[in-house]
Amino acid sequence: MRIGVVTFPGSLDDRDAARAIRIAGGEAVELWHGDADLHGVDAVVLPGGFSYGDYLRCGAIARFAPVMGPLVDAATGGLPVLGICNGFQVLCESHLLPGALVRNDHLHFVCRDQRLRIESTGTAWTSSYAEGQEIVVPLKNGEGGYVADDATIDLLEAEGRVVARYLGVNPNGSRRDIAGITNARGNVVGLMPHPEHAVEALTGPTTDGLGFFTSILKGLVEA
Amino acid sequence: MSPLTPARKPDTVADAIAEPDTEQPYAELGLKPDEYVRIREILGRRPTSAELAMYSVMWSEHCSYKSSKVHLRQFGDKKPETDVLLVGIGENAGVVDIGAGWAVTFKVESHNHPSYVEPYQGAATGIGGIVRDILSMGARPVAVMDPLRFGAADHPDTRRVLPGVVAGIGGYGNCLGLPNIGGEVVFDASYQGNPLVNALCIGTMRHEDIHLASAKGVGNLVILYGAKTGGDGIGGVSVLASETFDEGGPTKRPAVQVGDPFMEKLLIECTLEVLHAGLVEGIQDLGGAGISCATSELASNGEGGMHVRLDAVPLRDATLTPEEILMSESQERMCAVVTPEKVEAFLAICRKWDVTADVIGEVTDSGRLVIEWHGEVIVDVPPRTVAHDGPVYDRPLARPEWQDALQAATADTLPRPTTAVELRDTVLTLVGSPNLASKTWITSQYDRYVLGNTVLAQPEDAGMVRVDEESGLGVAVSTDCNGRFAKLDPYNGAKLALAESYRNVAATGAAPLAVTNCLNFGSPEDPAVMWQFSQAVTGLADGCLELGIPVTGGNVSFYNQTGDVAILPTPVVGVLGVIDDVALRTPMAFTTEGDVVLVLGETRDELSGSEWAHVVHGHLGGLPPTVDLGAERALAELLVEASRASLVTAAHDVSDAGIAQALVEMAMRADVGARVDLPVGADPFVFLLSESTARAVVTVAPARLAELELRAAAHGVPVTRIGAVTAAGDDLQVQGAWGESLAWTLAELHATADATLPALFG
Amino acid sequence: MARVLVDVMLKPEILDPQGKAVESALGRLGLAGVTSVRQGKSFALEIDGEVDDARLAQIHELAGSLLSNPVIEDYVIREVTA
Amino acid sequence: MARVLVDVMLKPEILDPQGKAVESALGRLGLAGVTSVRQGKSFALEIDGEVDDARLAQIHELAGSLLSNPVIEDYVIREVTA
Ligand SMILES: Nc1ncnc2c1ncn2[C@@H]1O[C@H](COP(=O)(O)OP(=O)(O)O)[C@@H](O)[C@H]1O
Ligand SMILES: [Mg+2]
Repeated sequence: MRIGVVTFPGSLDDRDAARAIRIAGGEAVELWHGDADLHGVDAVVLPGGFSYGDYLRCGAIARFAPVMGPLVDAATGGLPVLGICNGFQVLCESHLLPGALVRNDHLHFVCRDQRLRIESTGTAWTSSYAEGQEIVVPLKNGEGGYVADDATIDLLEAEGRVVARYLGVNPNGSRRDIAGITNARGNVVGLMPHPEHAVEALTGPTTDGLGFFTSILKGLVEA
Repeated sequence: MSPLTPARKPDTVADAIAEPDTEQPYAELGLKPDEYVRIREILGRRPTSAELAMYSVMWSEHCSYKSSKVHLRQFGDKKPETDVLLVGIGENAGVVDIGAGWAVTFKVESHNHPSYVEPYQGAATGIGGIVRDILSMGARPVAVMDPLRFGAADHPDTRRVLPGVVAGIGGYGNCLGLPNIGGEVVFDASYQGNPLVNALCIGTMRHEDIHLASAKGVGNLVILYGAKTGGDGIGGVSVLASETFDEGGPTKRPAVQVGDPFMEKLLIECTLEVLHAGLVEGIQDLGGAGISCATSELASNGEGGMHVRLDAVPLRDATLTPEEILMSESQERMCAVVTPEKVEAFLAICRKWDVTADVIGEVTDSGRLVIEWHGEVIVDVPPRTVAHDGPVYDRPLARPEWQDALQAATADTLPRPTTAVELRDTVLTLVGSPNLASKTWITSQYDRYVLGNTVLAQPEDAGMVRVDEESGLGVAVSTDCNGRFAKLDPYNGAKLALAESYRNVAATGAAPLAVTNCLNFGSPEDPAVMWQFSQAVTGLADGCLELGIPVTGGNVSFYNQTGDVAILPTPVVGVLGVIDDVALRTPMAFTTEGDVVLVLGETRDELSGSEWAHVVHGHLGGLPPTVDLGAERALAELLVEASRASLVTAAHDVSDAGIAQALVEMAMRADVGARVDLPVGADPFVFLLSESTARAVVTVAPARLAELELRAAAHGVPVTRIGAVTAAGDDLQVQGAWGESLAWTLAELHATADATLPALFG
Repeated sequence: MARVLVDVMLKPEILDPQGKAVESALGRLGLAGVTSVRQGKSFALEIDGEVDDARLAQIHELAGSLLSNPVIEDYVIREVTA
Repeated sequence: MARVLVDVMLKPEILDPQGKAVESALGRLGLAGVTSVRQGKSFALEIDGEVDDARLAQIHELAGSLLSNPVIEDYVIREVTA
């Protein structure tokens, strides 16, 4: 199974996403922002980082990168896409996911081991978790507050499209403790915390994050 | 703007010959009259204003080390027998062999004065500068650390400086994608008008990837790449770091340098790609003194000559004069020497990364650094005289007359707790005091996970990163300095800083290998400060010789004082250790109920200069704890051996606030309690709060206790069994304090330790 | 040589933590009666040649997509000077 | 009920990484001839009662200290409306 990892100028967790894919048993394929070609990958991860320095707005400039053209089309057509942190911001800026991510309510960058509840196992990236499963993965962001109008959020809740919720502290002021969401089809997932940093006992707080990558691989095999 | 004539027509070498008597603003540029005279002697004429600009920044204290050179020599003279040093002092950073073909480079630098003027940008560009130093050795930067010192925690100006500095370090380092794996946060009134912002970076590379800053090969081209040159920070670091602040704050306010971490990230990836493609003969970062430094250092380290067309330098501000271009400290710039046939490939890679790059000159063997400005020669100098043959001062030193009185006023007479209740409250007071309280409010603003190789990070004794993902080979680094000890006795204070850093690295299971340092002191023009400096350098050099680990590089920061009041002498020492398999690292947390808790090392009645004397009595006097580097070495060998054999389940070094604070931190780390029985005959207060050196607290499974005691005996390390780890959530109990027992709940320890910084800065 | 000023503001219904922080700081520093503070961004563009209707339309397009995120922000082109 | 608008801009000689990023993005997106972009902040203050000279002096004081960082930024009070 070939899973692409896009590198934008300023992407930082791209190597880590690739490592997580390999540990989960997949083949990681480097995709370059300036290359408008997905090279036939079976799924794509938009990694964390500060694309274009996150100047202006996080993800605002990356959204216009050449690779995003084919990516948006493919995602609309059902290609599984996981946006982590900066990747989540890119997905929102590209309107593949509703809402937006704004400055943390406390105005500080925050890096912490975050408890989450998996709210939906119906997506391409969460199928190997149990409904309601609690996990701990790193969270690190300065603009991670999820916002959208009430109608949008109610719809997300109603359709079970809230993928993960913060437990304990809400680290950034996200509305309704939302840590991740998915599109109607469940192939595109945006997540503020970093599962790719919880795949090895030695370097992560847990290995709870591995499930996102085993989910997609399992799904692709079955598909 | 700079006091330099912004004349349309530049001051050429021809002018300098034709008009020998032109008045020159050398004093405004920080040059002393005799230094100006020497420049005239070197050139046999007056310098052009461009030459004057170059000499003034390169001969500044920061760039020339004119006051420290004569002392720093000891690091070379007393270098221990070692085969780990691949590149020594004198390059941008030293390089150490960690085996299996891997090399590590690490270095700490100061950005103290810029961070006082503009905390966010000052600290941010401090990170940027040290990262480029590491990059210029050919290494991939893999982690940063930030030893910080501020004035009184509750002083209003600390509220201005600290949050800005922390946000700047995080803002730059996080955006760069470098994990922050440790540092220091120390509060002391002496830093009020002069906070210390030191930044350390670690880089890794294969042996064959090591590069040096030299312009080899006549006819090779000099390429300047990265950010465009602007008017920011003209003479910034060099001038700012080379003068004292008066009560009113900085006297000179050069345009502050603003960092662009995104550009630096591109610079890193672009630089590593051109290096690995074999396109580079020599490379140099642009830091203090900008183009003046890069061109003169590259030239004098290579064929000896260089011809530069300054008008080829891409500018952000077209109105800059040539003098300003030479002095500008615009960030995120690098300089590379490339053979003509490889230039196109080099530029192509820069285009891929969207990095501006221009050929600005070529290497010659003329022995001269010649700089043209639109066809006219404005600089023609022997590059060595700019880069290396600056003035050298053997400044007068004098042991301060107050030193004896200070050492006589020991802490022995201070009232000590005499009941279990008093002792319990004293420990709690210390746990919540700013220097010991949890630093999470600060460190949670730093990304410690990025790159996915962080094995240990704050609050562990040392940061540890995996270097080789296959073999698990890794390195650990710690930085330490107790400025109060250094004030009481600068010679032993420096040794104590080394000992603590060395012990912290060993506690994680890494074998100490090499040393870097950042020597933060007051004005070298004050004989008392110069005495402190020479004592500290001698102590550190002697200590490194005794421990058998070489100094690989470092940095000196003088003029850290307000008016004529100097900061505590602060020789920050960084020790790097290597561990064959990071899976064997030793963390600090209590984890397993039933594990035996042991103290390694000997506890004496040593409380002068201690955290207790400082926090409870506001007292500083006496002599610091005795240094016993032999004992430190034995302890370190035992700790490393224990980790190799997976013998201990936890280890934590004992320093500030002694065994009490060590136990508290080990319990709070994973919220697991312990029951401790004070050794019979031991004074409860001394046992818990003395700061005797060469000690650590470890835990071991009962089944392996005998083995540990055997190995300890073999190394001659005293072992004291003091208790056992209890269950998750249990209290920390201490029994046998004057017949009574005391306990702290984890909840109250957290409430006390975690509340302090948020209350002050949140 | 034209100059275009674009202001970007958070939509009124979107929470503005920075504005809130400034608001309370102003209060602490003794500025009485501040009932609300909103923080926005401004962009000053220097453009060669003149900004005709086509150019202006293009700038509107970009102000509404790149310079601002319509989900949370509104923009106005405050000023166009030749 | 008065409204005060304060604009904060980086000093001209100070590097503006954000503006630089926007500048190149605008270029990539086909807006020709952009020679420079500077990004600034704006603050919209709602204040009870009227802004007399004393009040205005106070606001100037705060604009020059809290709202802007005089070491790297300049401010202007663009508008005061009752
Ligand atoms: N305290 C010190 N101990 C050992 N080496 C030092 C010390 N201070 C400076 N050096 C060495 O002197 C050389 C020049 O220092 P520095 O000017 O800080 O380097 P750079 O110009 O790359 O920042 C470097 O090799 C540095 O390691
Ligand atoms: Mg250097």
